Amino acid sequence: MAKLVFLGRLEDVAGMGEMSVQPGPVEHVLASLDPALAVQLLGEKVRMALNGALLTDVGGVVLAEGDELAFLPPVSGG
Amino acid sequence: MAKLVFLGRLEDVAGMGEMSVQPGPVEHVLASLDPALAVQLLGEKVRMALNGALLTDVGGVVLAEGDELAFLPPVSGG
Amino acid sequence: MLDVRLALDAFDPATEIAAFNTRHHHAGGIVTFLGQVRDSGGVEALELQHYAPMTLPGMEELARITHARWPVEGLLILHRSGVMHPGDAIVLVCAAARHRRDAFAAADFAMDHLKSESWFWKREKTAKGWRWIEPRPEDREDLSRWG
Amino acid sequence: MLDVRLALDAFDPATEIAAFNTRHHHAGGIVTFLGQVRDSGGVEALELQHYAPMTLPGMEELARITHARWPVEGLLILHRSGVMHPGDAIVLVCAAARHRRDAFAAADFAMDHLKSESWFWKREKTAKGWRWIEPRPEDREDLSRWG
Repeated sequence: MAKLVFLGRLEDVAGMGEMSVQPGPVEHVLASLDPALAVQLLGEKVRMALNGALLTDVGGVVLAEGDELAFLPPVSGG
Repeated sequence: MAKLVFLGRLEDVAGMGEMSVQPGPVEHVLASLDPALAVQLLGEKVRMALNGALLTDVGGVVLAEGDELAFLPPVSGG
Repeated sequence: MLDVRLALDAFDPATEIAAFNTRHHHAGGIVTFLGQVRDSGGVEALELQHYAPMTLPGMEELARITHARWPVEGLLILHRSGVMHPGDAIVLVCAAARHRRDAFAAADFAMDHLKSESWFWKREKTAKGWRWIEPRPEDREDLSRWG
Repeated sequence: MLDVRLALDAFDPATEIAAFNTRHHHAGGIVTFLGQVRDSGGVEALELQHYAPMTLPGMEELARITHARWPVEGLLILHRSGVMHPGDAIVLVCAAARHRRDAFAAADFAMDHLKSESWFWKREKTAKGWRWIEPRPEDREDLSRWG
Protein backbone atom coordinates (compact mmCIF):
# COMPACT_ATOMS: atom_id res chain seq x y z
CA MET A 1 0.00 0.00 0.00
CA ALA A 2 0.93 3.68 -0.32
CA LYS A 3 -0.12 6.50 1.97
CA LEU A 4 -1.74 9.92 1.46
CA VAL A 5 -1.20 12.51 4.21
CA PHE A 6 -3.51 15.50 4.63
CA LEU A 7 -2.14 18.50 6.55
CA GLY A 8 -3.90 21.48 8.11
CA ARG A 9 -7.43 22.18 6.92
CA LEU A 10 -7.17 19.33 4.40
CA GLU A 11 -7.35 16.94 7.33
CA ASP A 12 -10.79 18.30 8.13
CA VAL A 13 -11.88 18.08 4.49
CA ALA A 14 -10.72 14.47 4.28
CA GLY A 15 -12.08 13.61 7.71
CA MET A 16 -8.76 11.93 8.51
CA GLY A 17 -5.06 12.72 8.62
CA GLU A 18 -3.88 9.75 6.58
CA MET A 19 -5.32 7.33 4.09
CA SER A 20 -3.95 4.07 2.69
CA VAL A 21 -4.31 3.74 -1.06
CA GLN A 22 -3.32 1.28 -3.75
CA PRO A 23 0.01 2.11 -5.39
CA GLY A 24 -0.21 3.43 -8.92
CA PRO A 25 -0.22 6.67 -10.93
CA VAL A 26 -1.22 9.69 -8.82
CA GLU A 27 -3.92 10.56 -11.34
CA HIS A 28 -5.57 7.16 -10.74
CA VAL A 29 -5.26 7.52 -6.97
CA LEU A 30 -6.92 10.94 -7.01
CA ALA A 31 -9.68 9.73 -9.33
CA SER A 32 -10.58 7.07 -6.76
CA LEU A 33 -11.22 9.69 -4.01
CA ASP A 34 -14.38 11.59 -3.13
CA PRO A 35 -14.49 14.26 -5.87
CA ALA A 36 -15.08 17.03 -3.27
CA LEU A 37 -11.82 16.04 -1.58
CA ALA A 38 -9.92 15.65 -4.87
CA VAL A 39 -10.89 19.20 -5.89
CA GLN A 40 -9.45 20.56 -2.62
CA LEU A 41 -6.26 18.51 -2.94
CA LEU A 42 -5.67 19.89 -6.43
CA GLY A 43 -6.25 23.53 -5.32
CA GLU A 44 -3.61 25.82 -6.76
CA LYS A 45 -2.20 26.76 -3.33
CA VAL A 46 -1.78 23.15 -2.23
CA ARG A 47 1.73 21.76 -2.63
CA MET A 48 2.65 18.09 -2.69
CA ALA A 49 5.62 16.22 -1.26
CA LEU A 50 6.62 12.66 -2.07
CA ASN A 51 8.45 10.99 0.81
CA GLY A 52 9.29 14.41 2.25
CA ALA A 53 10.53 16.02 -0.99
CA LEU A 54 8.46 18.74 -2.65
CA LEU A 55 7.14 17.93 -6.10
CA THR A 56 7.13 20.63 -8.74
CA ASP A 57 4.58 18.70 -10.81
CA VAL A 58 2.61 15.54 -10.05
CA GLY A 59 2.13 14.72 -13.71
CA GLY A 60 3.49 11.24 -14.35
CA VAL A 61 4.24 10.49 -10.69
CA VAL A 62 3.57 6.88 -9.79
CA LEU A 63 3.18 5.85 -6.14
CA ALA A 64 5.15 2.72 -5.31
CA GLU A 65 4.59 0.37 -2.38
CA GLY A 66 5.43 2.29 0.87
CA ASP A 67 5.45 5.74 -0.74
CA GLU A 68 3.99 8.67 1.19
CA LEU A 69 2.36 11.54 -0.69
CA ALA A 70 1.58 14.60 1.46
CA PHE A 71 -0.79 17.44 0.59
CA LEU A 72 0.41 20.72 2.09
CA PRO A 73 -1.88 23.77 2.23
CA PRO A 74 -0.26 27.19 2.77
CA VAL A 75 1.61 27.27 6.08
CA SER A 76 0.34 29.61 8.76
CA GLY A 77 3.46 30.03 10.85
CA GLY A 78 4.30 29.72 14.49
CA MET B 1 32.78 76.20 47.16
CA ALA B 2 31.74 74.89 43.73
CA LYS B 3 32.84 71.64 42.10
CA LEU B 4 34.33 70.72 38.72
CA VAL B 5 33.87 67.10 37.55
CA PHE B 6 36.10 65.52 34.91
CA LEU B 7 34.77 62.45 33.10
CA GLY B 8 36.52 59.84 30.96
CA ARG B 9 39.97 60.76 29.66
CA LEU B 10 39.64 64.24 31.18
CA GLU B 11 40.05 62.62 34.58
CA ASP B 12 43.50 61.44 33.52
CA VAL B 13 44.39 64.87 32.12
CA ALA B 14 43.31 66.57 35.35
CA GLY B 15 44.90 63.89 37.53
CA MET B 16 41.68 63.77 39.56
CA GLY B 17 37.96 63.19 39.07
CA GLU B 18 36.74 66.24 40.93
CA MET B 19 38.13 69.60 41.98
CA SER B 20 36.79 72.20 44.42
CA VAL B 21 36.95 75.74 43.10
CA GLN B 22 35.88 79.19 44.24
CA PRO B 23 32.42 80.18 42.98
CA GLY B 24 32.40 82.81 40.24
CA PRO B 25 32.22 83.26 36.47
CA VAL B 26 33.25 80.09 34.59
CA GLU B 27 35.80 82.10 32.59
CA HIS B 28 37.55 83.06 35.85
CA VAL B 29 37.45 79.49 37.14
CA LEU B 30 39.01 78.12 33.95
CA ALA B 31 41.66 80.86 33.92
CA SER B 32 42.78 79.70 37.37
CA LEU B 33 43.50 76.12 36.15
CA ASP B 34 46.66 74.64 34.63
CA PRO B 35 46.52 75.97 31.04
CA ALA B 36 47.17 72.46 29.61
CA LEU B 37 44.03 71.25 31.40
CA ALA B 38 41.96 74.29 30.45
CA VAL B 39 42.76 73.73 26.76
CA GLN B 40 41.48 70.16 26.97
CA LEU B 41 38.34 71.18 28.86
CA LEU B 42 37.51 73.72 26.15
CA GLY B 43 38.06 71.21 23.30
CA GLU B 44 35.27 71.42 20.75
CA LYS B 45 34.03 67.86 21.44
CA VAL B 46 33.78 68.40 25.19
CA ARG B 47 30.30 69.24 26.45
CA MET B 48 29.49 70.82 29.77
CA ALA B 49 26.65 70.22 32.23
CA LEU B 50 25.71 72.43 35.16
CA ASN B 51 24.09 70.47 37.97
CA GLY B 52 23.22 67.67 35.54
CA ALA B 53 21.77 69.87 32.76
CA LEU B 54 23.67 70.28 29.50
CA LEU B 55 24.82 73.80 28.71
CA THR B 56 24.59 75.06 25.15
CA ASP B 57 27.08 77.84 25.89
CA VAL B 58 29.18 78.58 28.97
CA GLY B 59 29.46 82.27 28.13
CA GLY B 60 28.18 84.25 31.08
CA VAL B 61 27.66 81.22 33.34
CA VAL B 62 28.48 81.98 36.96
CA LEU B 63 29.11 79.13 39.42
CA ALA B 64 27.29 79.63 42.70
CA GLU B 65 28.07 77.99 46.03
CA GLY B 66 27.37 74.25 45.72
CA ASP B 67 27.14 74.21 41.92
CA GLU B 68 28.62 71.27 40.02
CA LEU B 69 30.07 71.82 36.54
CA ALA B 70 30.88 68.59 34.64
CA PHE B 71 33.11 68.25 31.59
CA LEU B 72 31.90 65.45 29.32
CA PRO B 73 34.10 64.12 26.52
CA PRO B 74 32.41 62.09 23.74
CA VAL B 75 30.72 59.01 25.15
CA SER B 76 32.07 55.64 24.10
CA GLY B 77 29.07 53.46 24.75
CA GLY B 78 28.43 50.27 26.64
CA MET C 1 27.00 25.61 17.26
CA LEU C 2 23.69 25.20 15.43
CA ASP C 3 21.05 23.79 17.80
CA VAL C 4 17.72 23.11 16.11
CA ARG C 5 14.88 21.35 17.86
CA LEU C 6 11.21 20.58 17.41
CA ALA C 7 9.53 20.33 20.83
CA LEU C 8 6.51 18.07 21.06
CA ASP C 9 5.94 19.09 24.69
CA ALA C 10 6.14 22.38 26.59
CA PHE C 11 9.62 23.83 27.05
CA ASP C 12 10.85 26.39 29.56
CA PRO C 13 12.30 29.36 27.67
CA ALA C 14 14.15 30.76 30.71
CA THR C 15 16.08 27.50 31.13
CA GLU C 16 16.91 27.37 27.42
CA ILE C 17 18.05 31.02 27.35
CA ALA C 18 20.21 30.55 30.44
CA ALA C 19 21.88 27.47 28.90
CA PHE C 20 22.47 29.27 25.60
CA ASN C 21 23.98 32.30 27.34
CA THR C 22 26.27 30.06 29.37
CA ARG C 23 27.43 28.33 26.18
CA HIS C 24 28.15 31.71 24.56
CA HIS C 25 29.58 33.48 27.56
CA HIS C 26 32.15 35.37 25.50
CA ALA C 27 30.06 36.43 22.53
CA GLY C 28 29.78 40.21 22.38
CA GLY C 29 26.03 40.15 21.81
CA ILE C 30 23.16 37.71 22.20
CA VAL C 31 19.71 38.42 20.76
CA THR C 32 16.79 36.28 21.83
CA PHE C 33 13.27 36.15 20.46
CA LEU C 34 10.55 34.38 22.41
CA GLY C 35 7.12 33.96 20.87
CA GLN C 36 4.25 33.10 23.21
CA VAL C 37 0.54 32.36 22.86
CA ARG C 38 -1.21 35.69 23.36
CA ASP C 39 -4.06 35.99 25.79
CA SER C 40 -6.53 37.74 23.53
CA GLY C 41 -9.51 37.44 21.26
CA GLY C 42 -11.12 34.66 23.23
CA VAL C 43 -8.53 32.13 22.06
CA GLU C 44 -8.58 29.24 24.52
CA ALA C 45 -5.99 27.07 22.79
CA LEU C 46 -3.77 26.99 19.76
CA GLU C 47 -2.53 23.95 17.90
CA LEU C 48 0.46 23.80 15.63
CA GLN C 49 0.62 20.78 13.41
CA HIS C 50 3.91 19.71 11.85
CA TYR C 51 4.83 17.14 9.23
CA ALA C 52 7.70 15.04 10.54
CA PRO C 53 9.47 14.33 7.23
CA MET C 54 9.72 18.04 6.43
CA THR C 55 9.33 20.34 9.43
CA LEU C 56 12.55 19.70 11.36
CA PRO C 57 14.66 19.28 8.18
CA GLY C 58 13.29 22.65 7.01
CA MET C 59 14.23 24.30 10.31
CA GLU C 60 17.74 22.82 10.07
CA GLU C 61 18.12 24.19 6.55
CA LEU C 62 16.99 27.63 7.78
CA ALA C 63 19.65 27.50 10.51
CA ARG C 64 22.32 26.70 7.90
CA ILE C 65 21.17 29.57 5.66
CA THR C 66 21.11 32.00 8.60
CA HIS C 67 24.59 30.92 9.64
CA ALA C 68 25.91 31.27 6.08
CA ARG C 69 24.49 34.79 5.85
CA TRP C 70 25.61 36.24 9.20
CA PRO C 71 28.72 35.53 11.26
CA VAL C 72 26.94 34.02 14.24
CA GLU C 73 28.91 32.05 16.81
CA GLY C 74 25.83 30.21 17.99
CA LEU C 75 22.24 29.81 16.87
CA LEU C 76 19.32 28.09 18.59
CA ILE C 77 16.00 27.49 16.85
CA LEU C 78 13.43 25.76 19.04
CA HIS C 79 9.80 25.44 17.93
CA ARG C 80 6.81 23.83 19.57
CA SER C 81 4.32 21.56 17.88
CA GLY C 82 1.05 20.41 19.46
CA VAL C 83 -1.63 22.06 21.58
CA MET C 84 -0.73 25.20 23.53
CA HIS C 85 -2.55 27.65 25.81
CA PRO C 86 -2.18 31.39 26.47
CA GLY C 87 1.21 32.14 27.98
CA ASP C 88 2.85 29.00 26.56
CA ALA C 89 6.09 29.38 24.61
CA ILE C 90 5.76 28.73 20.87
CA VAL C 91 9.16 29.55 19.48
CA LEU C 92 12.57 30.56 20.77
CA VAL C 93 15.42 31.86 18.62
CA CYS C 94 18.79 32.79 20.16
CA ALA C 95 21.66 34.23 18.13
CA ALA C 96 25.13 34.92 19.54
CA ALA C 97 27.61 36.99 17.56
CA ARG C 98 30.71 39.06 18.02
CA HIS C 99 28.84 42.17 16.96
CA ARG C 100 25.42 43.37 17.99
CA ARG C 101 24.01 44.08 14.54
CA ASP C 102 24.80 40.55 13.30
CA ALA C 103 22.99 39.00 16.27
CA PHE C 104 19.91 41.18 15.70
CA ALA C 105 19.84 40.49 11.96
CA ALA C 106 20.27 36.73 12.34
CA ALA C 107 17.45 36.41 14.90
CA ASP C 108 15.15 38.67 12.89
CA PHE C 109 15.88 36.83 9.62
CA ALA C 110 15.34 33.42 11.22
CA MET C 111 12.02 34.52 12.74
CA ASP C 112 10.67 36.01 9.52
CA HIS C 113 11.44 32.79 7.67
CA LEU C 114 10.14 30.55 10.44
CA LYS C 115 6.82 32.42 10.45
CA SER C 116 6.28 32.37 6.71
CA GLU C 117 8.13 29.36 5.35
CA SER C 118 8.36 26.65 7.95
CA TRP C 119 6.06 23.66 7.76
CA PHE C 120 3.54 24.38 10.47
CA TRP C 121 -0.22 24.62 10.22
CA LYS C 122 -2.06 26.52 12.93
CA ARG C 123 -5.56 26.31 14.30
CA GLU C 124 -7.18 28.17 17.16
CA LYS C 125 -9.88 27.15 19.58
CA THR C 126 -12.48 29.67 20.70
CA ALA C 127 -15.95 29.21 22.20
CA LYS C 128 -17.06 28.38 18.64
CA GLY C 129 -14.62 25.51 18.32
CA TRP C 130 -11.45 24.94 16.31
CA ARG C 131 -10.64 27.01 13.22
CA TRP C 132 -7.65 26.72 10.85
CA ILE C 133 -5.69 29.96 10.41
CA GLU C 134 -4.81 31.23 6.95
CA PRO C 135 -1.41 32.78 6.25
CA ARG C 136 -1.22 36.53 6.86
CA PRO C 137 -0.09 38.86 4.06
CA GLU C 138 2.27 40.57 6.57
CA ASP C 139 4.32 37.38 6.79
CA ARG C 140 5.12 37.63 3.06
CA GLU C 141 5.93 41.32 3.44
CA ASP C 142 8.30 40.56 6.30
CA LEU C 143 10.14 38.11 4.07
CA SER C 144 10.53 40.61 1.26
CA ARG C 145 12.72 42.73 3.55
CA TRP C 146 15.60 40.28 3.05
CA GLY C 147 15.84 40.54 -0.76
CA MET D 1 6.06 48.73 32.70
CA LEU D 2 9.30 50.66 32.13
CA ASP D 3 12.08 49.21 34.27
CA VAL D 4 15.34 51.15 33.99
CA ARG D 5 18.32 50.41 36.18
CA LEU D 6 22.00 51.28 36.49
CA ALA D 7 23.84 48.34 38.07
CA LEU D 8 26.95 49.21 40.07
CA ASP D 9 27.68 45.52 40.64
CA ALA D 10 27.48 42.39 38.49
CA PHE D 11 23.98 41.23 37.57
CA ASP D 12 22.81 37.82 36.37
CA PRO D 13 21.15 38.21 32.97
CA ALA D 14 19.43 34.81 33.08
CA THR D 15 17.63 35.75 36.31
CA GLU D 16 16.61 39.13 34.91
CA ILE D 17 15.35 37.61 31.64
CA ALA D 18 13.36 34.94 33.49
CA ALA D 19 11.73 37.59 35.71
CA PHE D 20 10.90 39.80 32.71
CA ASN D 21 9.39 36.87 30.78
CA THR D 22 7.28 35.92 33.80
CA ARG D 23 6.01 39.51 34.06
CA HIS D 24 5.10 39.51 30.35
CA HIS D 25 3.77 36.01 30.11
CA HIS D 26 1.05 36.97 27.65
CA ALA D 27 2.94 39.27 25.32
CA GLY D 28 3.08 37.81 21.83
CA GLY D 29 6.79 38.46 21.43
CA ILE D 30 9.76 39.24 23.66
CA VAL D 31 13.09 40.36 22.23
CA THR D 32 16.13 40.39 24.47
CA PHE D 33 19.58 41.81 23.82
CA LEU D 34 22.46 40.90 26.10
CA GLY D 35 25.82 42.59 25.65
CA GLN D 36 28.82 40.94 27.27
CA VAL D 37 32.53 41.68 27.59
CA ARG D 38 34.21 39.86 24.71
CA ASP D 39 37.17 37.63 25.33
CA SER D 40 39.48 39.03 22.67
CA GLY D 41 42.34 41.34 21.82
CA GLY D 42 44.14 40.81 25.08
CA VAL D 43 41.57 42.85 27.01
CA GLU D 44 41.84 41.86 30.66
CA ALA D 45 39.24 44.24 32.02
CA LEU D 46 36.86 46.95 30.92
CA GLU D 47 35.60 49.88 32.95
CA LEU D 48 32.50 51.89 32.27
CA GLN D 49 32.35 55.19 34.07
CA HIS D 50 29.01 56.94 34.54
CA TYR D 51 28.02 60.37 35.81
CA ALA D 52 25.29 59.97 38.40
CA PRO D 53 23.36 63.20 37.75
CA MET D 54 22.95 62.34 34.05
CA THR D 55 23.43 58.65 33.24
CA LEU D 56 20.34 57.08 34.78
CA PRO D 57 18.08 60.05 33.92
CA GLY D 58 19.29 59.72 30.31
CA MET D 59 18.47 56.00 30.27
CA GLU D 60 15.00 56.73 31.69
CA GLU D 61 14.41 59.31 28.97
CA LEU D 62 15.48 56.78 26.33
CA ALA D 63 12.97 54.27 27.74
CA ARG D 64 10.20 56.88 27.49
CA ILE D 65 11.14 57.73 23.90
CA THR D 66 11.27 54.05 22.94
CA HIS D 67 7.88 53.43 24.53
CA ALA D 68 6.37 56.46 22.77
CA ARG D 69 7.67 55.22 19.42
CA TRP D 70 6.67 51.53 19.58
CA PRO D 71 3.71 49.86 21.27
CA VAL D 72 5.69 47.87 23.82
CA GLU D 73 3.92 46.33 26.78
CA GLY D 74 7.11 46.15 28.79
CA LEU D 75 10.66 47.45 28.49
CA LEU D 76 13.72 46.74 30.62
CA ILE D 77 16.96 48.67 30.26
CA LEU D 78 19.69 47.51 32.61
CA HIS D 79 23.26 48.78 32.25
CA ARG D 80 26.40 48.08 34.25
CA SER D 81 28.84 50.67 35.45
CA GLY D 82 32.22 49.84 36.99
CA VAL D 83 34.96 47.31 36.26
CA MET D 84 34.07 44.18 34.29
CA HIS D 85 35.93 41.15 32.95
CA PRO D 86 35.49 38.94 29.86
CA GLY D 87 32.15 37.15 30.02
CA ASP D 88 30.54 39.71 32.33
CA ALA D 89 27.20 41.20 31.33
CA ILE D 90 27.35 44.87 30.30
CA VAL D 91 23.85 45.65 29.15
CA LEU D 92 20.48 43.93 28.95
CA VAL D 93 17.48 45.23 27.02
CA CYS D 94 14.17 43.32 27.01
CA ALA D 95 11.15 44.45 25.00
CA ALA D 96 7.73 42.77 25.16
CA ALA D 97 5.09 43.59 22.57
CA ARG D 98 1.96 42.20 21.07
CA HIS D 99 3.66 41.89 17.69
CA ARG D 100 7.10 40.55 16.88
CA ARG D 101 8.31 43.41 14.71
CA ASP D 102 7.57 46.02 17.40
CA ALA D 103 9.57 44.06 19.96
CA PHE D 104 12.56 43.74 17.59
CA ALA D 105 12.44 47.42 16.63
CA ALA D 106 12.16 48.66 20.21
CA ALA D 107 15.11 46.58 21.44
CA ASP D 108 17.23 47.51 18.41
CA PHE D 109 16.39 51.23 18.73
CA ALA D 110 17.12 51.26 22.46
CA MET D 111 20.48 49.52 21.94
CA ASP D 112 21.61 51.85 19.15
CA HIS D 113 20.84 54.87 21.33
CA LEU D 114 22.35 53.36 24.46
CA LYS D 115 25.61 52.68 22.62
CA SER D 116 25.95 56.09 21.04
CA GLU D 117 24.11 58.54 23.26
CA SER D 118 24.12 57.34 26.84
CA TRP D 119 26.50 58.88 29.35
CA PHE D 120 29.15 56.20 29.71
CA TRP D 121 32.88 56.46 29.20
CA LYS D 122 34.79 53.28 28.53
CA ARG D 123 38.36 52.23 29.13
CA GLU D 124 40.06 48.92 28.58
CA LYS D 125 42.93 47.28 30.40
CA THR D 126 45.51 45.28 28.47
CA ALA D 127 49.06 44.23 29.36
CA LYS D 128 50.01 47.84 28.53
CA GLY D 129 47.66 49.29 31.10
CA TRP D 130 44.39 51.21 30.93
CA ARG D 131 43.36 53.10 27.80
CA TRP D 132 40.26 55.25 27.20
CA ILE D 133 38.17 54.22 24.19
CA GLU D 134 37.07 56.78 21.62
CA PRO D 135 33.57 56.63 20.11
CA ARG D 136 33.29 54.46 16.98
CA PRO D 137 31.95 55.97 13.73
CA GLU D 138 29.68 52.90 13.37
CA ASP D 139 27.74 53.98 16.45
CA ARG D 140 26.75 57.20 14.69
CA GLU D 141 25.84 55.27 11.56
CA ASP D 142 23.63 52.91 13.56
CA LEU D 143 21.75 55.92 14.93
CA SER D 144 21.14 57.38 11.49
CA ARG D 145 19.01 54.32 10.65
CA TRP D 146 16.21 55.72 12.81
CA GLY D 147 15.80 59.05 10.98
